[in-house]
Amino acid sequence: MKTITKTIRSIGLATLGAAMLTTAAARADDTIKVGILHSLSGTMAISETTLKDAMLMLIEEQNKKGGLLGKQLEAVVVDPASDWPLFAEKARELLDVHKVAAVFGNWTSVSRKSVLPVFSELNGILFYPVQYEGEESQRNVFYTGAAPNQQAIPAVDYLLENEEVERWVLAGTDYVYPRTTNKILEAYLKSKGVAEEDIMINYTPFGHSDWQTIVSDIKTFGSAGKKTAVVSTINGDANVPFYKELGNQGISAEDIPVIAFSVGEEELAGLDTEPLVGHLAAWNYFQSVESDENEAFIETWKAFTGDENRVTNDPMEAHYIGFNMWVKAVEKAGTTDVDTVIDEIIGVAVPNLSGGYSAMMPNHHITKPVLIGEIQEDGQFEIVDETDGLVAGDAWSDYLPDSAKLISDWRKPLSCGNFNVETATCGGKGS
Amino acid sequence: MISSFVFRALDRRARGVIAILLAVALLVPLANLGLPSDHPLHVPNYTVGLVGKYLTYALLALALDLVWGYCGILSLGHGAFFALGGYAMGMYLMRQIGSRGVYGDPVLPDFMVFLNWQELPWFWLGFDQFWFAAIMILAVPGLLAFAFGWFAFRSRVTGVYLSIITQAMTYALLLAFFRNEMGFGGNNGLTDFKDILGANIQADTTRAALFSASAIALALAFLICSGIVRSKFGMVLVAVRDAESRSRFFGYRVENVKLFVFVVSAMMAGVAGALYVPQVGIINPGEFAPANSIEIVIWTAVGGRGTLVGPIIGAVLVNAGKSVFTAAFPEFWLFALGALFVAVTLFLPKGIVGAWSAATARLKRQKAKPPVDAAASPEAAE
Amino acid sequence: MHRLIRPLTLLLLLFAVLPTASAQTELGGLIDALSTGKLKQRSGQIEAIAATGDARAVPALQALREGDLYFRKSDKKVFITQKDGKDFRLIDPLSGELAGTETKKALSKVKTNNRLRRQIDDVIGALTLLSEDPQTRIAAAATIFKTADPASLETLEAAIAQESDAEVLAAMQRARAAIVLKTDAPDSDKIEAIERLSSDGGREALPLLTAMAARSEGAVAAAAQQAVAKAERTAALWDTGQTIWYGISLGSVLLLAAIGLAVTFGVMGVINMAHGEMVMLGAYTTFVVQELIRANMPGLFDYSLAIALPLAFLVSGACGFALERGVIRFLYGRPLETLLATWGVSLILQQAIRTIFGPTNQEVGNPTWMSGAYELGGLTFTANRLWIVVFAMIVFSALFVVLKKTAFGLQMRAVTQNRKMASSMGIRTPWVDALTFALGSGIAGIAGVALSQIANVSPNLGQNYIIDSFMVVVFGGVGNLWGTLIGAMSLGIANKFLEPYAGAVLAKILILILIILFIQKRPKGLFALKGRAVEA
Amino acid sequence: MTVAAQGSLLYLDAVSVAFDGFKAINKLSLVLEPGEMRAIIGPNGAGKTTMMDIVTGKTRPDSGDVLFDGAIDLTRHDETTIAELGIGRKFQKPTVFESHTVQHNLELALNRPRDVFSTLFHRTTDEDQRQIDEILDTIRLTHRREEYAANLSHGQKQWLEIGMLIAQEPKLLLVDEPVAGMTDAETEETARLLRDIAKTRSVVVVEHDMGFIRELDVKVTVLAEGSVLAEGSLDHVSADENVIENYLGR
Repeated sequence: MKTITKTIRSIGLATLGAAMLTTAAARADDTIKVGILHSLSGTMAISETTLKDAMLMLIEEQNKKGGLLGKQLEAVVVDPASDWPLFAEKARELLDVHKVAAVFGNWTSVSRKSVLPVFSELNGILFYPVQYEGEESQRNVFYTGAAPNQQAIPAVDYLLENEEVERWVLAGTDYVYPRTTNKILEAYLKSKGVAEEDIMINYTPFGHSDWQTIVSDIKTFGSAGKKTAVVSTINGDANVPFYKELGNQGISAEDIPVIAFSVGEEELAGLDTEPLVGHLAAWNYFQSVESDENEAFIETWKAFTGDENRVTNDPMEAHYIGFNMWVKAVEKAGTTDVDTVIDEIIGVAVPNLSGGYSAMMPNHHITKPVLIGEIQEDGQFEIVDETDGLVAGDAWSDYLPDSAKLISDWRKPLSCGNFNVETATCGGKGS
Repeated sequence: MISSFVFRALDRRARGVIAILLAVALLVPLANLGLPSDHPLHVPNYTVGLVGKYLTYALLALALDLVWGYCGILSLGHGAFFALGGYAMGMYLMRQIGSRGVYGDPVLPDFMVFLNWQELPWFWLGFDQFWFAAIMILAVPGLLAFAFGWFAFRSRVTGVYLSIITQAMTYALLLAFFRNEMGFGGNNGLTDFKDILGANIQADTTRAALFSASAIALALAFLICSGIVRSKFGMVLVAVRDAESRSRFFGYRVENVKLFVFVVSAMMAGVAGALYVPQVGIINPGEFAPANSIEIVIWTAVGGRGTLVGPIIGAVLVNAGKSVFTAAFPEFWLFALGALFVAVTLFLPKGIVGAWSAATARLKRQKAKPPVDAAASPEAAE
Repeated sequence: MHRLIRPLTLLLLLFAVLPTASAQTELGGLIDALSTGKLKQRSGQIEAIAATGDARAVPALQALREGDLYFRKSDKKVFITQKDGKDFRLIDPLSGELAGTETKKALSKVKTNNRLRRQIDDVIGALTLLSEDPQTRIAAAATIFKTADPASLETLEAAIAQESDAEVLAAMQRARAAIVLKTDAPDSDKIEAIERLSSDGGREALPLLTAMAARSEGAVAAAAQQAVAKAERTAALWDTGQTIWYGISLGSVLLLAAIGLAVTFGVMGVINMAHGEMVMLGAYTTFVVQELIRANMPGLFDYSLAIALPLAFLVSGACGFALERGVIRFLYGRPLETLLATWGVSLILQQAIRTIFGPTNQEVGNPTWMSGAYELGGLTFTANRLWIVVFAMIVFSALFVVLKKTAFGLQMRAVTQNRKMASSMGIRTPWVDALTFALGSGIAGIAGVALSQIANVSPNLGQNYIIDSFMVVVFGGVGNLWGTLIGAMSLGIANKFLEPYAGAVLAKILILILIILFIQKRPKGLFALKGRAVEA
Repeated sequence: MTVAAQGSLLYLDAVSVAFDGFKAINKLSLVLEPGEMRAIIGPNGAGKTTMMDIVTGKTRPDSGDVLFDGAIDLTRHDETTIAELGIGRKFQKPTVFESHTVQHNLELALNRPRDVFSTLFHRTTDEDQRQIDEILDTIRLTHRREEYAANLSHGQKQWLEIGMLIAQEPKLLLVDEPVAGMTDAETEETARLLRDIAKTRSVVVVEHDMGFIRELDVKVTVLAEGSVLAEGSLDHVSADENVIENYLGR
């Protein structure tokens, strides 16, 4: 119904000729547009479609509360179809044609890299909700997912302390996120006294489906008498056959636990979790978190999707936090003007779903608790460990020599994403 | 010799197409830069970027049409040549960043810095010079096409077998470029470009210039293709397409004929890729995906293969449709796209241009029936 | 609960302590203490419980291990729970008596983690060394072998002294040998232990021996080195066998994915880009069947695949039939164009599935007979891979019989070889075309049932297999079923032999290059038809 | 090289080829003099077409010598080189370039440099045109010169192909069943045309049509099961016991 009215209205507008411009301006004025840039087809649809739905829900909820600055929010959904250059095109369309006030979107690093120049050129705002490799801080982007220090390092700490792991398999899909994360972890583990020969690093292609050899290698590697664990940065579709092979080759969590950074409730929904009980994941949010906010959120989500079995996951929470931060910043600023919002949002704190508050840091990353969860038979996670306080996202890892000397602070007067503390210069200006 | 080649290339239709392209190359940037943004004829930046991208796709489709439409080589790996040209350009653009990268390393691109590369790999040398990159844009796809074609055509790999191994080629390259050890930025590819030939890549004027360059390159490629297909060599191409062994028995060295167009076409695809990269701002291994190459085939088929104009129309139309539908019906556009491909193959086997020619021909009641469809002859079907 | 009674009694015997009233309250208190403190303190709590030596703690520990131990929020009392609809039945951990029912909200779980589970296993495991069931004793010995904790040596030796079953004894001796290596026993004992491990320690003994060789000196080191060398030789041999098996198993997956294409593409010459989607439809059929079974007749779950097979064949077959009648029949003689139309169809099918089922992976479970693994010497055969290999062979043979031995197969070959002639002989060629295509699609659907057991069931499933399928068919030689079989197997095995040296990514690239080069040598694939007829 | 080959145009000695065990050609020997026209007859599967495949480089023999001009070993060359050496071939099924006009078909066949760059920059000369006109006249297709070859009748395609062979100016012409599917009148015309052609070059004709063979009035070779059964004038071979048993009689 809504679209029909809209269509009729736009047809009417077109015929109005000269009056068109003023009317269009009036129309643009009575809503605030929010762009949603998530793949709805292609390989990434599997993960990103949920985030589109989550955003639609958040916007609907906000509108029920009376909208923002007295206006209704209007979602503009586009499909970049898991095609990275198309992400750039669609981002441009959202900013240039639809004039959206903010964009929520992207999943893969490469899609984010693809849209970065567009956001900086057209001065837009992007909220990026997925855990990533770090090594980036852009003026126009807010990173609401985890940086490596908000996921990988605490996960390894847990295994070191609680499981007394001595031997490590770092298994990942061959792309930048696992490469960087493993690089950081390798440096970190060595700093903790782990020997070179006790670390095995393995990379596989995207969508790798035949895990027989690798799982049996892991088994051999793990039979050396030292407690062994797998840190998995295996991405997307490859996880299902990986876990199935683990289960079939009889590797239980008690023998060789696997801790994953890309496996959440949504991914488990496609798996028979019985053989996987006890394997781990590190996130900043699990559906099983016990808090009032979370309960309400899950209830709204199930009502919104009309599906009792729909699960929630970490990137959804990231959008929840990001969206509320943006709303709060806009309210504080009294305008959706990009520059004002970018300045105002730093320091804004909103409730997260695990019962605390998350705040936007000057480096455009946020503070989050880190949770370690064990896979349960029902496809949920049981939280077995939690960092004592919130962890602030670190854009530049301290464990990589070249980035250790960089800091990021977008407050004036520094306003720099990669300030080199050694040379006291802002590295690549404008990046 | 050359002049006769050019003269023959410029038949009536070619003159029209080239004139339109050159007019577009001139007028669109003018309307973009010269007119105020509220002028009714103003072309917004967004459109310039979008159409500029379509033009590079059109060039790619044209390149494919030369080998498929005229010589019957159905390449399912043309995206590889496009991507290689794009990477050559991307490498130049990366080197132009210089010390403005996030780590401020004057030589190494960012992705090498955070993966602890100590020095620039040898195959990156020289790419700081535009002339060198320009040569590589032609040479790399050309050499790959030459090496691949040299073996494949000499061994008389034809038809489906050839199509499938071109697919294997692009798939292998896809996997190879995904590997971070290759030194091409892995999955993320090359991004964050700053300058091209000293001009800021995000400036409106640069974008307009790239747009013009794409249109002019397309016009030039059209001229070359037109010249080729209208020469006696062009007749040989069609002869090889329709009856390969017959042409052999007439003394034509089929493998050389194929090799020549294959290499020319690959170079054109490389140029298309090189123009595409600065306009979209990224090149990554996704461009090697077999699905992309199949899409090129589809643009060409939709427009009408073996017509030169057809692939241009097809590429622009399909991509414009994709741009509109992905925003208008994000959940359902694949149905529309899928249905379009089915419908075109069933109802317009010769594509839009073929159908148009047939219709006009019927109107004019020309005495000659159009020739039977190329693929229907047994050899092409082999 | 019953399986605990025996170790429980044994435990009583072993410690020969009768619980006193004070011990009872003490144990109850220790168990209730589990409701307090963080995970990090739990290890100490378990130790304290184990230290009481009170066997009645075993059910509670077992429940803790399985995640069935909860405490009531109101009074922090710990119970073993059983699910009762939405609520939980509470069972007193000591008496085993029912202690009422509570809602989930009123309870909180006593959390555990992998390390605690191992600790509990050790506590319970050491006790089960004297179990009456030989299998349990073997399992207990295996646990000790793995941890090789010198502290268990005494218990183990006591158990060895009583043991009469030869097989169990061997397992215990093996465990003892592993422990001896860690103690400061005399060299002669160690050498004896090394010899035992070397002769029947299997693959797991290798790291123990290697470590021994590194840290000891003199005769012990020499003996260990010798044993390591021997073990490595054996391991290398088994490894080769294992790699071949992996190759065969990968080859079977490729074969399954490609075999339908061998009909639609190989025999009919249709470049069917929607082939992968036919496989996907088969997988989704399996999913739907399993969902229905889960909802209505959970007892039939183990038969779900058998039920899904004919249905998947019908669904994909019907879809193929419709595709042939609706699209492909207009394109005969234009094989390269079928590529475009079927590509369009594949987009439509993917999006349709995405719209109906959603874009996420669907859960397809393994029936019990497809879970787990079998060991044969140094080889491991996982059940699902084993069945897939068997299944691929059955499908292949069935198709072979249909094509070569039935009237339909004869008609089909007649039509593909000479359409006009077949038609004039009274064969209804359009009908044969449609059925052939339906057959190829149906087989793809069947393959989908099998692939659902090892891969993702998502709208992208088909896309992941389509390129490999074409490679297999082309490599084997279009139109030759044997070629498809040999092609799939050789690509599978070659891939698995390359993988350890080159890594998974490079191995795949090398295979692709190999195919490209191979086609140069044999432009018509492995099994090409020769002679004049082909050129016609 | 064998002495016997000297002076001959085409020399086949003990040539054998097998496909998957089936012997298509079995120790075949045949000698053709310069300027000679030869008819080859034989039942289906006798190896006639395979023999042509061997001569034109399409099939490699398993054993035996195939010499052209007394010295050139044809088994070492591919189709293109053999065509350049001066051997033309007409297929059983008329094969012309269907999406080209009759005029262009002939232009493609003309004996001109055929490498990539020559063709790329080739301009149709008056000499080209004159030759094309002459051939069009010979094959009686002048009135259809602008027609697409696809639209020609079966017989016209046969003629066009023969015309293209003339344009190719070969020393040796191999003609496979040139009158299949032709009317009697057309057959007669074709026979006259071939006799004309044979005045300036050697021709090998494979045919089933006995009337046509008789009209050609040349030496006949009878093939059966891959070897020569008999050789001589048509009357001579017709009388041969073996031939009658294997081919003519039954």
